[in-house]
Amino acid sequence: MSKLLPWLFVAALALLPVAFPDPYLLAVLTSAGIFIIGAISLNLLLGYTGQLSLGHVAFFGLGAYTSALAALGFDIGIGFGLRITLAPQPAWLGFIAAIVVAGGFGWLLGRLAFRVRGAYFVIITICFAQVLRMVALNWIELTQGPMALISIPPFSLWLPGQGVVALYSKAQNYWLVLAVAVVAFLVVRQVVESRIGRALVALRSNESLARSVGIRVTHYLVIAAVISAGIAGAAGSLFAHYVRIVDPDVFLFIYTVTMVIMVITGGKGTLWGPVVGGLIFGLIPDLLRGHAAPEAQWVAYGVAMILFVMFLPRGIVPALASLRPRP
Amino acid sequence: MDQLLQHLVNGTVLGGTYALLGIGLTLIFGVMRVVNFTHGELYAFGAYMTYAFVSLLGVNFYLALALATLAGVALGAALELVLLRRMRRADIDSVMLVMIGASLVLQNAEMWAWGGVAKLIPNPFAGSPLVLGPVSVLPLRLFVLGVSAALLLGFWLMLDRTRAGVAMRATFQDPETAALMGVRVGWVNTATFAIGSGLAAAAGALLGPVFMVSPTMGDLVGLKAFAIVILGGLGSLPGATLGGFALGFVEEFAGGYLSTEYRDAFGFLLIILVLALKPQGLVPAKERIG
Amino acid sequence: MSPLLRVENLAVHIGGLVAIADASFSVPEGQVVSLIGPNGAGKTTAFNVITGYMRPTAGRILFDGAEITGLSPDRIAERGIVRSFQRTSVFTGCTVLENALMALHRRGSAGLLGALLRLPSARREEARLRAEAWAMLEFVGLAGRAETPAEVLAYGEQRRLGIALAAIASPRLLLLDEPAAGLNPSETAECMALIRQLRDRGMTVLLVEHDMPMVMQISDAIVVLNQGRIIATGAPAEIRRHPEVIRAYLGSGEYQEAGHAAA
Amino acid sequence: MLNRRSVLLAGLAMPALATRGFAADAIKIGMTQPLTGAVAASGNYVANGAKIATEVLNRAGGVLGRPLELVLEDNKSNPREAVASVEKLVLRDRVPVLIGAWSSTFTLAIMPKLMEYKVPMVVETSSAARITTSGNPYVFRIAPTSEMEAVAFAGLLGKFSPPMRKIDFLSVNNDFGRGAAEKFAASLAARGITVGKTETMTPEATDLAAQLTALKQTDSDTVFVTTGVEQMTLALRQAVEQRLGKRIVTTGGSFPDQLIANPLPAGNESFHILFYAPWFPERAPHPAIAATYTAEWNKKGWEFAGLTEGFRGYDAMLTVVEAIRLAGKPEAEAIRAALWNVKIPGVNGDIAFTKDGPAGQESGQNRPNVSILKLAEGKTSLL
Repeated sequence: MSKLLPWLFVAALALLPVAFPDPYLLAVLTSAGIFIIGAISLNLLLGYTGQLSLGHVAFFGLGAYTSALAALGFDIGIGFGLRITLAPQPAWLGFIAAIVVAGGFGWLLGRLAFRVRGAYFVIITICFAQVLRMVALNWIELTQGPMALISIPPFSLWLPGQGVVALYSKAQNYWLVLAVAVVAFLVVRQVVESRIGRALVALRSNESLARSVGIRVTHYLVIAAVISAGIAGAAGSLFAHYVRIVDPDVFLFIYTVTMVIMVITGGKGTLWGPVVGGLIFGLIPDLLRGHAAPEAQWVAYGVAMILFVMFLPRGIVPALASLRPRP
Repeated sequence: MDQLLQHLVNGTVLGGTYALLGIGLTLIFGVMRVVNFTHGELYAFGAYMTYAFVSLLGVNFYLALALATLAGVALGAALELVLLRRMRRADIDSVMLVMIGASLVLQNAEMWAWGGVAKLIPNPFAGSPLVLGPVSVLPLRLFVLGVSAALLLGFWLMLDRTRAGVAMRATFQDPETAALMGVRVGWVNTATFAIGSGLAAAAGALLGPVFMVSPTMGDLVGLKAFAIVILGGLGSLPGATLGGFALGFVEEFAGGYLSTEYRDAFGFLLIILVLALKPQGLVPAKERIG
Repeated sequence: MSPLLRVENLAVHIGGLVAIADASFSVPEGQVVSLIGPNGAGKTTAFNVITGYMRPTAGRILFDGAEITGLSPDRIAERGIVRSFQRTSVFTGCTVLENALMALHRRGSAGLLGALLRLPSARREEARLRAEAWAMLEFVGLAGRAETPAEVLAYGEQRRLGIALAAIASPRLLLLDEPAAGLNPSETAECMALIRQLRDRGMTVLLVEHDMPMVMQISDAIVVLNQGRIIATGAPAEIRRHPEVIRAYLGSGEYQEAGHAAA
Repeated sequence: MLNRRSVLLAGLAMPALATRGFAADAIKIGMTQPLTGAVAASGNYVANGAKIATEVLNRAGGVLGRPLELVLEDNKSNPREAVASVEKLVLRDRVPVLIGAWSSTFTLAIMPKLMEYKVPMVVETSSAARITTSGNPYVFRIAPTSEMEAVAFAGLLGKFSPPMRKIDFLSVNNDFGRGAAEKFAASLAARGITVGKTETMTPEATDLAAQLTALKQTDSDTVFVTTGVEQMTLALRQAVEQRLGKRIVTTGGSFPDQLIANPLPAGNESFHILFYAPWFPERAPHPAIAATYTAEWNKKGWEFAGLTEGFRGYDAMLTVVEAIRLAGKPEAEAIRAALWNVKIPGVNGDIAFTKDGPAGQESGQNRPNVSILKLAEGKTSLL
């Protein structure tokens, strides 16, 4: 039964566009879904390795820019009269490129940042996202800077019998995001429930002891960072092709904070935490639209974050699980 | 050459206020192990209070600066008593999350209260710059530099000469031993956070009239304050002073001679470099033995 | 036969302090060797250096003839040296079984691909690790508490789990940091039995311990550190009569304990 | 499972029902503006302009015998939220026409959605050329492009004495700032003026000393400053501090009103390109309309300075409502077609659209008026 329940949940979500073809509902769920994927990836670092990475949006943004640039093509000079040129590529290729590039930067940041812990780690990750934002703002030849990359084509898929299809409709985008979210969830689950996941939890729980039993801490942290960054890059790619504009503000700290709030309220270090937290904080803004001043909404988020950390630090999912009577 | 001198003066003026920001942040980290994400908001708060006192209540400018600083002290004390005191046993990451929540609340409450339109604070200094050979500088900026220096000096004297300062230094070095020696660590924490907040508010009160006052003014400043303390080594007071001036000069000279676009990026790049090469900062805080 | 572990002219300076001035000793294979000395003598520092948590200022550490000085703790563990910890000895927030599985890390080899695709080899390995974990829990008498969170265990059980975690992957050299601290006499006796059994399974043991009766009963050899220097080495009977050892303990105010041991 | 879903749907549907019940007969007009965030000040001015236009029009009986309802959404100064706000306005509120979205970046972000949902939008502020040249037939811009502003300005060059010979630019690093620098440079170069250096600044920069020191070294006589009103104020004040010693002209239609209460020291003057100068409503192309707008605004007790930007919302609302009247029904396609026929007087001047962009896919572009305001010692005068 408990093995079936998640699949029933996915099936219900998949049938939603058929049962309720309300485009607004689908739009809201699609954009919430993209951030839920981001939260799922952040959870791997924040929840399972216990490293408070506050530059997570960097990978999301890298994925968005990579995917958008692959789809639009570019032609830049790299000095010494050399140029790099790329013709526009299909969206799925950009999607893979986004995962690879974001994962690569995850490796780089991991190598650099995991030499330090605690406050230093947090600040270095924040700075990492800031530097990328500055680059996105000022490398105008590549990124168009503040003018943003516009007219990004929608996602396209090769479907049997129909050839390459551009996903314009709400339902198609919704299904795409749902599918990627399910894959992201499964990837994280497989990792977490394996020897690698145990190593991650061990080093979160007691780093000295983990090292003493032969767990190569940095190695596993870097693996986690690469996977996490890759998934965030995939979310960024979906974002780029769904919203169809990418500008340097995609690197803003506030997006990281949004993902952090989702993970913390849902329950960090639990598989369902980011999904639950993501649904709550992905839907609330749209429910509140027009009912509360936007500043009041942000004040409420801030208060919620404080209250959760202080009074329900493990989040909603573990709290619910502990309410359920044990068999 | 003329340009060099002007950049030197600009960098010094900028560095003085950066140092003020950095000292407060590093003090709080050193004593309490708290990364204060509300630092930028307290800076904005100081500026808004100055605006409120000068423009709305018609208070004398100098008095308004003092009152704004005191308001920052009070807000800091309140934050410590309401939030941080309950989090004393929590891990550093949870405390950071709470402080991020608090900064969201503060910034948006400011936006709610004051609206998004930036405010200009009138000040008593005539607008014409003082000119000395090739260099020009506003009297207001010199005043800001002077007050920053005075505050820094006063802060050092407080640490060195007063009982509260001794208790603070003791807690800075080792909270457990300090508690055993009869230091009331709870109150030291409150005082520390209040003073650190007051310094941030003072920086805002001083720079508010130089620039303009807006709800988002704390964003970049908060990040820069992080840069400053990381440059100097988290928890190192001389390091924060040095880091403040270092960032001021780097920004001014990089902006003047290399690229104005990347001006703000240099600080962050510098941090990543420093952390990659010398993770404990330029002036490492004393290593603990134990 | 060369000893399993050899420490040569080790010196450790922390800041301006000299934690270990110049220490040389060795641990022969198959023995239980104890490292004793008054508080601040440098015992834990020696442990930290041998297991890679601290870098020595000078000197060499040889394990099975190969130099391991300055390697990281996980590399050292991979070579077969595992330690236990004084205070934080278990993985909190995880069950006893999970603790055991985590400690079995280096007995597995499944990588990312195996994890993502649940390859048959990875599944077989997982089953093998679980069997090993259960076997160890049976061995230390914690099988009945396998599903209990580690932090909920009684103190004595936690210490036993700590030793089990260090020993579970069958290291060649096991370093135990005060395993009996805070245990009552009957628990101490169990602890001693456990250490003997581990030695009989082929593990060499290096022990730091304050409980002198235990040290005297269990050790094949004893190394005495005082103020960063080795003042005596030898069998328990020799150490008991060593004048400098008695003086060191007398000077440090731990005479009672040493006297008790000598009695 | 069913329960969870129906609760979710109920939650989403309730507010929608509530708004529908509120004014069943009203014709809805959607507006997305930055009401919070970095550029909130201007966004609120424009929104206020649209609000008073709605009131004025409703007092006059609305349109097609039905009242007007302005549905205002915050885009939080951010392109992602701009898209979200449009999805909400079109999909939930079902507005047939939009006004927005202040910054060029937000407008550009929204434009694919206009094509997707086939809803026209009147663009009230954004100046980037790409907005009307990218082949989006749902875009109708009443704001001038930087190029139009530059061309109109070139016509007023004779009013400056001593005349301009060499110019520099200090621009905010975005479409707006860079676009203005490029177009003014081209337009003024054609008049024989030498173009010097361009310095840029990030939108959030407050200390402009490095840029100003660099500009001080050049031999030009005039610096064009293009940025939002707050940074403009900072630039003017810091120019005095760094003894820039050059004539300053600001572009883009914003006015640093705080310098009226807190003037720069004597001897410093600045020039500002405006699309509406509220000090002199009688000099506007249609004084009566400008006077009504100004009076209504002041009645609300809103900041006087906001009038310089609020007219954009006012004029956009007049434009949209005229199109609805011409269309005869509040339907998106009819309104889009009718927008081509709009020809009305507004606060800034006559509003009518000409075709811009690739054939068959043209966007609408209005030709606005500009005036130059001189500010010296807290006093304003029209040049």
